[in-house]
Amino acid sequence: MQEIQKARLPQLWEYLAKKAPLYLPQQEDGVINFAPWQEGARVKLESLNTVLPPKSIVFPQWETYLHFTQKARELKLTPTKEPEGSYILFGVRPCDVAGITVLDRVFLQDPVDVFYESRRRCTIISLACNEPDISCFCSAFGLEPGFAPAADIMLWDGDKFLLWQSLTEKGETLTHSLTDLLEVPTPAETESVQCLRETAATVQEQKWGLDGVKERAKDMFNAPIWDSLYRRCLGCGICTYLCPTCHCFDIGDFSRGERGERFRCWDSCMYKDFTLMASGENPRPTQKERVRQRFMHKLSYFPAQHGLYGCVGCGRCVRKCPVNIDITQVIKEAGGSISCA
Amino acid sequence: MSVAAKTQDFEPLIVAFCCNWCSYAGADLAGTGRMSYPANIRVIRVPCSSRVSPNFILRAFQRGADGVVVAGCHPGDCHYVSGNYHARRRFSMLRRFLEFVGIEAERLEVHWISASEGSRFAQVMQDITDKIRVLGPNRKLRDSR
Amino acid sequence: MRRIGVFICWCGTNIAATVDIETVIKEAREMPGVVYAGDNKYMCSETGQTQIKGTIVQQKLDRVVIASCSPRMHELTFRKTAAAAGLNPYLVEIANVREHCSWVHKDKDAATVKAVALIRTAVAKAALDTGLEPQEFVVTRRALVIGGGIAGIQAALDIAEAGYAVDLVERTPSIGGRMAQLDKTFPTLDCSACILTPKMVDAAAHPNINLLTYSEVEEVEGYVGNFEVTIRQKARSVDAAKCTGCGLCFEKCPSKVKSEFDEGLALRKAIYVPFPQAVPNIPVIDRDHCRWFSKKKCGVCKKVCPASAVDFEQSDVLIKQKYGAIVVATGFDLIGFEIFGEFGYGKHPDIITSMEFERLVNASGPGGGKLLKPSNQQPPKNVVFVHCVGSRDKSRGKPYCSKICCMYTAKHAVLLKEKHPEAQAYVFYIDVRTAGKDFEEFHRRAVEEYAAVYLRGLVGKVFPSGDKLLVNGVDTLSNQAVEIEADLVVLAAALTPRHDAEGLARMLGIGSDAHNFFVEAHPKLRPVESHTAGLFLAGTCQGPRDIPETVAQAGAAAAKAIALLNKETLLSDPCVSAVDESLCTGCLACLKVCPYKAISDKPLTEKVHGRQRRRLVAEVNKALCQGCGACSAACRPGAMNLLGFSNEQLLAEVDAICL
Amino acid sequence: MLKHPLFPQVAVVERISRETADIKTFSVAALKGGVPFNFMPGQCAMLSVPAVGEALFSITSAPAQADFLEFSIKKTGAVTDCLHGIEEGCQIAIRGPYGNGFPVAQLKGRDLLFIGGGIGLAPLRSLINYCLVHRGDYGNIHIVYGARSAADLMQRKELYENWPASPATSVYLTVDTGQEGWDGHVGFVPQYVEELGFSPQNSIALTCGPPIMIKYVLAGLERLGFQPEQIHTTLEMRMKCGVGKCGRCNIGGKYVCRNGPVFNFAELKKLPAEY
Amino acid sequence: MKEIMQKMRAEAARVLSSGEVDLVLGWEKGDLWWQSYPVFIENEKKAELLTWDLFCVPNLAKYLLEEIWHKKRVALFFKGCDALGFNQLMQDKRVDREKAFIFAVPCSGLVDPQKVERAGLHQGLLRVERLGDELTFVYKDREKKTAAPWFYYDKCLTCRYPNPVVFDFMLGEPVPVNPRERFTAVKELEGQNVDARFQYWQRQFSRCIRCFACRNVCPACSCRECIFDLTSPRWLGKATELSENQFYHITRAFHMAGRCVDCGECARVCPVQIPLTSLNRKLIKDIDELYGPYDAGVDPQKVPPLVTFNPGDPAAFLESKGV
Repeated sequence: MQEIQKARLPQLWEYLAKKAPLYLPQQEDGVINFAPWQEGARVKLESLNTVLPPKSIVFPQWETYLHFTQKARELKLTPTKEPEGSYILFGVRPCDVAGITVLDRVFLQDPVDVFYESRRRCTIISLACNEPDISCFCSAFGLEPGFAPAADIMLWDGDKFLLWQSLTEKGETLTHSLTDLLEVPTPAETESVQCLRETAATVQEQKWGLDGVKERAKDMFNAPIWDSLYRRCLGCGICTYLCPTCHCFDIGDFSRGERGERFRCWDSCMYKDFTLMASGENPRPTQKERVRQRFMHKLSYFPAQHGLYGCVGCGRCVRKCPVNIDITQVIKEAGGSISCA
Repeated sequence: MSVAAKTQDFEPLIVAFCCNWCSYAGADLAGTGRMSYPANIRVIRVPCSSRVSPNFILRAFQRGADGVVVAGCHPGDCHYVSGNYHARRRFSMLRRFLEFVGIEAERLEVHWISASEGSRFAQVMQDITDKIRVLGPNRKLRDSR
Repeated sequence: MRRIGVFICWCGTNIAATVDIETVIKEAREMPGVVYAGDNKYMCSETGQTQIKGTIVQQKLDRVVIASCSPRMHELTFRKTAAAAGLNPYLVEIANVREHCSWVHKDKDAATVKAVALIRTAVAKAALDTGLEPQEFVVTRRALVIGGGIAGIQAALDIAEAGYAVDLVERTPSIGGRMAQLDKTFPTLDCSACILTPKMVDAAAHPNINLLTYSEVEEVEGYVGNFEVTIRQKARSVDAAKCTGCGLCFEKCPSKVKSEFDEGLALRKAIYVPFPQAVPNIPVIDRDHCRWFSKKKCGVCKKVCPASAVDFEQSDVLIKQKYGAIVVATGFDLIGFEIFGEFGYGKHPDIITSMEFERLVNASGPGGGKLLKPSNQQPPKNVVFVHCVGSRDKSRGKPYCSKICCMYTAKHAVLLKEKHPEAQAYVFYIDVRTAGKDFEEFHRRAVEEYAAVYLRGLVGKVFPSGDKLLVNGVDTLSNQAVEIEADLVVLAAALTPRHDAEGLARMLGIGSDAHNFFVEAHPKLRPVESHTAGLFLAGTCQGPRDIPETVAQAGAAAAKAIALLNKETLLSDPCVSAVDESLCTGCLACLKVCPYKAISDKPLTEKVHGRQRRRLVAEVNKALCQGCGACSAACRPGAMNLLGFSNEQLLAEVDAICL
Repeated sequence: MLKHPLFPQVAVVERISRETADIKTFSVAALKGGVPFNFMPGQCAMLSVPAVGEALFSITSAPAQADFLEFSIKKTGAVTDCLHGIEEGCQIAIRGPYGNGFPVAQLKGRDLLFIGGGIGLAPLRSLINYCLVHRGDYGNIHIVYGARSAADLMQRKELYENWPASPATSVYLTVDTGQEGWDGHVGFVPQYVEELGFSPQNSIALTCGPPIMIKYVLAGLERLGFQPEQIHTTLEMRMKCGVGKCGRCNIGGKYVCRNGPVFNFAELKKLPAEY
Repeated sequence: MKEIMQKMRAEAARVLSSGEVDLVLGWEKGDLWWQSYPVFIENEKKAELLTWDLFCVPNLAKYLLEEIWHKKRVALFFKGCDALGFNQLMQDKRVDREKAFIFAVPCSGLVDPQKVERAGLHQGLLRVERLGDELTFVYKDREKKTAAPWFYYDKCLTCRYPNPVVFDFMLGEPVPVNPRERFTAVKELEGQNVDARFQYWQRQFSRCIRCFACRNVCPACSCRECIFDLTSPRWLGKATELSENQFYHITRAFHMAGRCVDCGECARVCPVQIPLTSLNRKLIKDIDELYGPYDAGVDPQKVPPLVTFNPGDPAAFLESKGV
């Protein structure tokens, strides 16, 4: 365990940014998102969740993966160079780290998405939550607001300093290179981590019990909740695009004359043309099927395929849905128990 | 540095939407009269200035046009009675709006050129080319791909 | 993938001197969908067209791009060529590499690059061309002529002679129009009525002509070949079938009203025929001035009518009729004098318009054509004529020349001398314009034989002095102020369209210029057609002109109408808007911008998740649509699409031209 | 450089033959000749025309055909429109194979009943020809195929010549509406299947066609005594990325591209009714 | 507000039980303090779900597109801004006035949860109440009072039509109309030079993730198929490249020209806070300047300014501004 004085953070960032591109939460026009650090960056570590999850870095909204040239009858395909993976994500909240592990299940399963794999070589420095928001519910999925096991380095906010713990070899190597900046905390400070973790877990107001939700959710396909929940849905993509685990994509071509490129871009199961087939048929013809798909996917289908929930309880969709469609209501419907702290 | 940086040897690409009955005919007359104007101007024929949707103009900018001209009949002379009156409103608004989002107004020009104004067609096109040359390439609306 | 053929024309050296044809061919071969690129010295020549036709067949071309002169020149030619080879003519696109390229650029490299770009654009458009089929529709073989003056009468007679039914609509109770008001005509001095009345009678008697006097057009719908017109036949209050035209009714009628026909210089009765030679010779009751209608008293006419033709109960009749063609011949008004205070019109009875002069000098006019001063019924001695009152006057009147004033004023000077040999004519003029057969000779006669004094200059003021009128003017030739003590001042007023011409233009959907004269489709080549197919123009409603010109134009308009009516069916231009009903939201923004009333709404019933849903969509009348595309641009979701200039095509053109 | 799973290879369209008014069959070979990749019947490939897009199709040729892959493609959208427009010799992009294909091992020793409608013959054809190559491994083969009209029947040479000529193989054709010159059976495929009355004994039915046909075929087969486990179909049109990532083809917890596209109806019945 | 809420519930129950309508659209309270969302009530017994509080911001009018055509009649509640949106739908011929039974709810402003959060008042917050111009933030063990306008949505502060312009039945008394200047931000941008403006908008548009919430919430966006979703022609690519985002926002704003009712919902729902209001208001301001004042949504019978003309219109594109 080490620590860094908050006053020295700019120094740290400058140092890290020299080693590799450094992404951390920054504010622009009142919006906090992960962005590459540069001199004078308005870093906002204290805010809980960025608007967009760090998914947007490991799985960017759109990326070109091949270029083509089509002349007369001839076609040439050139792969795009795979993306740089040696960057650092700093200040990722535990739920978002968990979100990335969910994405891993999809993109690292066979056949491996090499672009994703490359981007995943990044170093993730997670910052524990001291005081989760009312709309956070990561603990529902067995996650802990004060700890991100899948991170390379874990940080805890000790007011004037950040406590620093490397969790992986990669984290350890990086930590070693920072001896000038890191200090050894006092035993009391080291001990405070446990306290911070516990407090954070207690502060999360709603205590969830998700026993059997996975199983019950499976039988929810014909549940009455879908008949009412979808009616107010606007069919926008906020919930899916802001979700740290949503990974649906589309493939598109862009061309200018004989040259062009093929890209992959985020898509949303909330959009009415998401499953529209060329024949004009649509297996999910109304918003009801789409809303159901989204929640069933998080709570039943994804667990069925990959063994873990497709939701990490970050609360983004709860906070940003223009009409307050709230996944916790669905969880309750599926038998999730809830009690207030 | 301005976003629209000047480049040396910059040859602007200017797309001109010309209505068939007045401005396209005016361009024809400029041709018949061998009135020279820069080859940077490329004309797309439309039946009427009212056929031109702002989408086409934006698309032209996206795909690399440095300037766009919409040319129609003089007010009152529209072959289709009132098309250019609608165009007048549409492009008055669009030009101001583009300027509002930071696009130099000079990049979108609207002119009334009649079938008999061949020399005016040539002159207007010359002027626009000169202006765009000074402004430099359009980088603001251009698709980077 | 298409099979597009690109044909590049050298146009002799017109294109080939500035555009490197070889490079262009090479580049064209590489363009998407192009399977053939070739050239010809003159693509429009017999050999060029043969080459095109042959290649279409050999190469199985499904689209053709011709790089040549302007499509305004030869698009039709090449469409016919393609059609001859079995290709739908609308699968042909023209790249204008002459007018828009080789003729306007000097640098060969730049011109070649541009030519390639223009061809690439045409290829991109052609790839998205769809074969279009003109729609065939039946022509209603009946014509409508609006306006019963000489233009309308002539047009009606010509059309009727060709064997087609004509409805001749006239607003006043009689046909005849302005010409009926005139005394003599220049430069021959033959009697206007003498040459007009036979034509009026002919028109009335012609089996193919149906006179609708005292009637007005109220609504026009439809399109070329199938106009649907509503005509209001105002209540005449006299049963035309019974009336014998004996005239007893208006002899006995006690109400007197200023006669419109006599320009207010004489009185008529409340029941009247406007003038003795009126056609039809059937009186009409002016209900505004009739005692029966205002006070429910009198009824003398009804009592005296031997044929019991007077019918107070008659009401307006709305006639709905379909026509294939319409000739508009609504004539002219004189400019209002309110703003020309210096001439004192209206302040003294001896200051009159040229039209009033015509009535005063006319044997059937007030005073039996003795030409006496309205104020005291004395013969005038000095008569001042003023040219260009309101004409050629940008600031207060009209910028244009009214064209006929110079000649009729000369005529008036002559007529004055004929009636009163002792009288003296003074003519203030700006220029004397006598372009016309025998016009200059006639003018010279007025000056030389009839001793009219022509003063080049403007009249500054006319004001009464005793029983005379003092006319102050300037003679710019001698640069002297002139004062003339006149007995009569005649103002040659500017011609204007009828006061309600603008409304009619809107109703018909034809253009009118800044002065509300109707606009011809082309000032040189289509002078009697309007922009709207099937609507033709005749006479002074289109601009000032004299009688022979009017008659000639009426004949020309009639010929155009006949040519149209002669067809059993018409083909519509297939480049019209089409609605994608699946995209159409039914907001009808398209309807609001359509200048031709070609768009209407239509209910649609469809099944949505097992339930019937009714919704509105736009519908295009293909015959009314002229293909301007305003609706396509106004349609947010892109449901409205102009065939031949579709969204897809324009987008492809933009993409291609920007490469 | 590592290969992106969505990266296709260039292939040549060697031959195009017209089957019906809106169906063409394309023979697609690798640039250097031969099949672009090996596959099993029922597997699919993603074809694409650059600048237009990708679309997924069943491979209709059998693995024994080593010179090229065949695809029978019906004109339905932007990509298929474009494919119908290309000419022999044109290059396109292809990636695959995707999906698991038919359970050929499980079919061994069974009587096979193929029931196809319209373009639905395409995936079945691959398996039919596979079985005919390995004729000894299978019992009787019955092929019931129907289309809207005689002109809409695809692969006519095989329907009329090749298949009936194979031992213990019978082909039954039907058209929805009869017309001049058609002396065969008239009527919808599901009814014809019932009329023919196949025995479920040691049989496996494999069906593909429009959803409405499948629905009635299923009902008909159940009436004939077939168990849901004995009936297989393919849902390949639901696939998008083909590699289990794009999140589009799932039916409940199953991904068509990973778990399918061939399912038997016992499996499908366990899934939500979203197919 | 409570009083109006009681009336809402009573009226909803009344019109449902009388059979006048077969659906009532209103708002329901969620679990969390800021959650007040649209609810669909088809049974009078459910009328008790209805709420009216400081968070009833979603406009209910657009739901009519999906709901009204297969219903006998639908009752719904409108704030001032909602009513304007309804009229825009009327003008676009998307809803049938006769089939809507409209309850007007005069509105003096609603609370923006983000402002509450920014002020740090959100932790542990249970609910927010209003008395006159004062808000009370209620926590488990304490209360905090503050002036209401501080926490109102910006769009509420500039609201010019707080009292619905179309309704069948009014709940409560009309509230005073006292809008702040709405063109301040537009004017400020107009005052900058063209490159500064570009950089400003570039920053905003770059953030766009194309979630289409702005479009989907907009009462003037009622196309059956949006031009941006069409695949042929493909106007808008799916890549969120800057120029594509520019195309999206410029085109969308332009489609709104003369049709935007300035309800501010687009800006409210934007997850990345693109100031969409400024785009729409620029167009509103220009229309007012060039063609005379026009407030979309006030009178659905009026012809919108961009589908009509006046022969004497100015040719504003001839003005050449120094940049």
